[in-house]
Amino acid sequence: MSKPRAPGFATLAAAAALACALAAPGAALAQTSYGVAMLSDYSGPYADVMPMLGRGREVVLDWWNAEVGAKLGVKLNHKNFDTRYDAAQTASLWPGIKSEMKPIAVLGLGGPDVAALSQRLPDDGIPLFMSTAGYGYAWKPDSWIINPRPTYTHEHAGAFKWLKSRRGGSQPLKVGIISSEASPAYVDIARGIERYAKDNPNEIQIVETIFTEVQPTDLSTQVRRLVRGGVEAISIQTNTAAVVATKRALQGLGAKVPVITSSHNGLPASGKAAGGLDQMEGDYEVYGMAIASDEDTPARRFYEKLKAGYKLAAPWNALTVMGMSQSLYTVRVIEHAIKKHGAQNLTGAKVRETLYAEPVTTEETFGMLPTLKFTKEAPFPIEGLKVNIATIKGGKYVTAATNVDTPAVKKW
Amino acid sequence: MDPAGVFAVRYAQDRALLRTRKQWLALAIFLAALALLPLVVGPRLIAVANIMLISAIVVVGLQICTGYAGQVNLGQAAFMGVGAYTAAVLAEKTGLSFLLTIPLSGVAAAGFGFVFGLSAARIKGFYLALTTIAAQFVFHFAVLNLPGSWLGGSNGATVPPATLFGYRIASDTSLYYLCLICTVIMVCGAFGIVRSRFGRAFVAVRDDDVAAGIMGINVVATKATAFLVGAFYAGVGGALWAYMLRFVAVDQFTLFNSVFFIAMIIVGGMGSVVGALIGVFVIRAIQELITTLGPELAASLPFLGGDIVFASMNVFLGGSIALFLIIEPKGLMHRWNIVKAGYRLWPFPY
Amino acid sequence: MLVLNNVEVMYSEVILALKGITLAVQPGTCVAILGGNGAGKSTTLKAVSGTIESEDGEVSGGSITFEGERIDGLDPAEVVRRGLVHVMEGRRVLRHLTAEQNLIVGGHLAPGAAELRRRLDRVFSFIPPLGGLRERTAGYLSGGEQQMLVIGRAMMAVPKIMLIDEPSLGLAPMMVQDVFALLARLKAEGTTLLVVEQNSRVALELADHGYVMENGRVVLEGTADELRRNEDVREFYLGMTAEGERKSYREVKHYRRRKRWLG
Amino acid sequence: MIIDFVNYAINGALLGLLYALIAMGFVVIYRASKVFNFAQGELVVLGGFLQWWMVVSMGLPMIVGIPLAFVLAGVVGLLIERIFFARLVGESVFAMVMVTIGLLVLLRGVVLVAFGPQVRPFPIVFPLQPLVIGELMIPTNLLWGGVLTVLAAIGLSWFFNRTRTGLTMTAVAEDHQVALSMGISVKRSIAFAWILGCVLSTLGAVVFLSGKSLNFLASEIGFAALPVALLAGLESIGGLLLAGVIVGVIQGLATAYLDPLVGGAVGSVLPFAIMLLILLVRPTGLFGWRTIERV
Repeated sequence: MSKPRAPGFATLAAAAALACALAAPGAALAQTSYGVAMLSDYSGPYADVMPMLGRGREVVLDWWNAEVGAKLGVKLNHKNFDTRYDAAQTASLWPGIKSEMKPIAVLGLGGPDVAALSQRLPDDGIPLFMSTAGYGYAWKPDSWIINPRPTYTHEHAGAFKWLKSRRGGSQPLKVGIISSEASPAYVDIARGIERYAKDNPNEIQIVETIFTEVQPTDLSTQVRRLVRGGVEAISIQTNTAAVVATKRALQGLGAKVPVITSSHNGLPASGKAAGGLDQMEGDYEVYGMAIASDEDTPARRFYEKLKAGYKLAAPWNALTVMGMSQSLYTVRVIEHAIKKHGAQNLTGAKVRETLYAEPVTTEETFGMLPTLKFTKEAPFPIEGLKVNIATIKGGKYVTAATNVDTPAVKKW
Repeated sequence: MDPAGVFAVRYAQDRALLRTRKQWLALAIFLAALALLPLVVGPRLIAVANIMLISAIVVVGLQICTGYAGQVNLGQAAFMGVGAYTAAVLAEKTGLSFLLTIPLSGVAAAGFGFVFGLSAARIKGFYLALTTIAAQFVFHFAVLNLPGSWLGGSNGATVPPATLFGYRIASDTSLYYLCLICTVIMVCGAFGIVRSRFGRAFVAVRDDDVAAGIMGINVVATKATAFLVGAFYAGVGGALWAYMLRFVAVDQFTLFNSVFFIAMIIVGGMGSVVGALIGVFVIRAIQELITTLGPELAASLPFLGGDIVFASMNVFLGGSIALFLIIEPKGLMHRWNIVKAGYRLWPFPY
Repeated sequence: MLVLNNVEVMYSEVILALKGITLAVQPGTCVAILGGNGAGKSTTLKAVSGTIESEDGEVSGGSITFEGERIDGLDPAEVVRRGLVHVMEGRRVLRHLTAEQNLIVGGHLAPGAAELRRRLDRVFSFIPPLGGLRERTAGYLSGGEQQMLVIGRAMMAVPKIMLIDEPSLGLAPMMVQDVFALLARLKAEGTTLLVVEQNSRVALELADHGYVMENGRVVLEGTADELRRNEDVREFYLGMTAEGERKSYREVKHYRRRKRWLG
Repeated sequence: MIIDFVNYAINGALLGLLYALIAMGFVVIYRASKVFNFAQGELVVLGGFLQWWMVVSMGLPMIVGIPLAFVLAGVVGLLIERIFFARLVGESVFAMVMVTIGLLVLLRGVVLVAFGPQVRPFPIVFPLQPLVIGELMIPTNLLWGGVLTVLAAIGLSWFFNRTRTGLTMTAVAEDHQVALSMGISVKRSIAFAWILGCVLSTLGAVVFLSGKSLNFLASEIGFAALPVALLAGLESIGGLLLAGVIVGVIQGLATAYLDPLVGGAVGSVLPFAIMLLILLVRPTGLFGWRTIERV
């Protein structure tokens, strides 16, 4: 016989225990300090990249506090919240984050954060700063979710345009897409490129979109179909496993078709998974952030400075750049807001207003990001979009092109 | 077992769930405590409570289907997804009130579950359990590949907040009361179902479906009903989920979530509604503790590195589920009953 | 020689199923244990073979010795190795295996493939009907065939003593005759038998010695002839009066009720 | 083109055989203990990581490292039985199946802690160059995988149906008590089944991952192999070959011809649809044991 009375006490006792455990953190905030919450994934699908991305984010905040904030009389407290890349976890953490940190900005990680918070942020008046490129589904006006990069589709469209101009001729560039239905975000990217091809038949022509698993078994027949169709580039924005499987298929076929990857499955990461950087000879990675190559750039110098002065332990790669750039443009926007509204009584809404009022220049982000001019039309800057392209040349990771213009992409 | 001196003198009394005035009092205090919770604890705990309440509805449904009727169901997350999408589409496109969309979502999910339950007419044992995995894949594929205007495809679907007489149920506290009321109704319903003719048929089919058939129970209909009921609960939970996040996407309802729902009934104890609630509470509490303690641990033990600390939490969670099965295969509810009986009998052994 | 000395068996640490059983089985003989449902006959066999463990039971008192060595508490596998094989109640063939595969499983302890083959041939020649069923799925055989098969399967272990639980259960009278004829030949060949049976008449035809159990105790023992002649046994297990007429059901029932008290 | 069609069918069939190899892990454990192991995919990942550890991380030559990984996988199987299942003898099959669900979560965590979430390169065990016969192009790893699968199926079929040890394992699955009464050690049988299951998963990992990359997400193959196991029937090892080929060919052709039409991954759900349909006609798969009810 079950008696509901029993668990009542158990529940209450355990709830009390939980409450004690949860209530522990959260020291009183100094008057000129504000919270910046960081949504992280240390135990979910992106646990492999999180340590680098996370360190990049944290160290930039430390640097800003010490060198910029100190002069302005503002300190930004930051704290990681592990969401496991799970919308339910983000949703349950969010009210606590709000009351504990009273954040004026949140650093997000990916789709689940967007899913859990997109409808709530306007009510809460807190902007969510992402490091990833944008998605079609988030392309809505008056957003509280901000991407420093255009959509993944924009980024690859820029690469296609660049490749076409290098090839010359007026025929459209023949492109193959390898995607997966494992995540709706992957599907979204593929749909975006398909839409772009439909609107710009002179630019690119899609030979085929291939959907595969997150860990593809063998892609040789599919890739052969692409090669037969005369593809000049294969766009892969899913994961490194798909890049490796595609490379193996291409190697097996003896075909030399460049693969274009993105920041989260870029050349160094894919090369590592394929057994060496030389495996990726002639392939590209494309995104709207600085390239973490060996060349001496302002971004590189900034990284070296943080490494020397602020114990930045993460290696110089795209993921660290992702974390650093995310923090950088966020603190710059906050900095603008402080200069405009004063150090006191800053709110998330004020930070967001400043974002639209004043662009974040590329100098301010040490060239990590292009100059960002946000408008309320989209969650990402839709004007003056630039991407950078890296490649492997002679086994070395080098920048192939910087400040490549991206074409206009229609909303899909 | 009853306290000494309490005897059932009428059939109704023997069937009653609550037999003493103390028990009624305890239940009343418990419900009152739940109702007053938002006044006492912070918003973080209220958000945790919301997720617990929604999980509780889904898991109580799973308990009826798996714990009572013995039908292993690995499609519960998909059924929940069907409910969430139904609520999203109805609320967004028809503007129906949540008072209607929530039960309708349950009905839609129940329909989907019933289809899989019907295959019980032919398929038995593990084969039946494993076909429910197909529900997961069918759901995922269908949402992504149906025309985007239907369910939003890869874009997901946004959900307007539930409103009652012009009041927006969007804050965590108001959502808490919505979830709490729904959970109380659904849990009462569950007690009703398991004590009814259906509940007895479920147990009979679970224990021996051949014998149950000989006793005149329609085994196929019973199994299909079990799936129907379980999926209805999942659908209601899904609808609440939709109103809580106000954005649904297909990757919120994965096979791994279904696995976790099963883990909850394992930990709480098979074949007990209260056990399901305990399982939800324990597992969600462990998860939340991990999420809360993880960053602290990582900060205080930097030599371990954050990634190790967080990954160990998965080991801890999986290990505790496996341990429960080894040490307490009948679940926490069973242990509680033993303790309770011991308390009543003390100092006598029996 | 198998000796049970004052054996007690407890299930789930609460239910005392055997309350001190003492019996002995001489080599080369057949001993029958008779009694009604729930008397503890099957439990006795399970206690000897050690399979009681898997039902959460244990020998909680007394001792079981075989050829002078204690075997209670041993692993069932070890008991089989020492030459005791238990044929369980209800013809538990391995339903999805063929008859021959069932036999091979029974002979899994045979040293070497040649020995296994030899044992197979012996079983097939000893129980000729099985020869024609080699490739048939055991689950689809008739009740009598299944009973022959499980006895054959036990023979594959070449036991010194075979414990057989209710070989006549659910079989047609003709089949019961066949099965007991087979057991008689087995006994003649030198295998010791300990048979549990409710069908006392056939059991006592085969047995040399018998025990009657009630409520976890032995209430009567004697040679088969003695038991056959015993008034009580005739009345209540063979269902006859001294005059050789069947008693009415009512009278038997009445006695049963009275008998409980004895146990 | 007809030659393409043939090529898709052949490659699909080979892929199906890989699924069959993975599914063999399910079947071996099921056949010996009636336990359906939901953690099979995690075992594949674990087997893969053990090989990565030996060959890539420790730098052992493949000829040493891979066999060593197989031995370690066997040890893991033994440990799983000792820690979890040895204590559950006598509990219901349902409880044991539930343990495998706990195991799924647990093993994922163990892999994360022991090997990290990083994407790792997997050793190139089979040559990357595909076999080209005229217009036909066959991936070498799948070809070898197919051969290994057929060999393993023949070997295991023989083992389970002809050898004494194999038959005693079946006896254990059918009836613990009868097995005990005949002197069969139930625990040893179940331990052996888990060892075999782990070793087979490791073999599956070689074929699946050779020359590719590996992280914990590779466990999805466990569920992809499920339709093959159910289609064959959970007891039939030989049947896996046919079921694998059926599922693989249909999936291969669907991926080639239907996916582009629909614009989605039809190939990945179709096996489940076929499985449902066939189970409705034959409730215990193509070759599974029909239930022989005893009332």
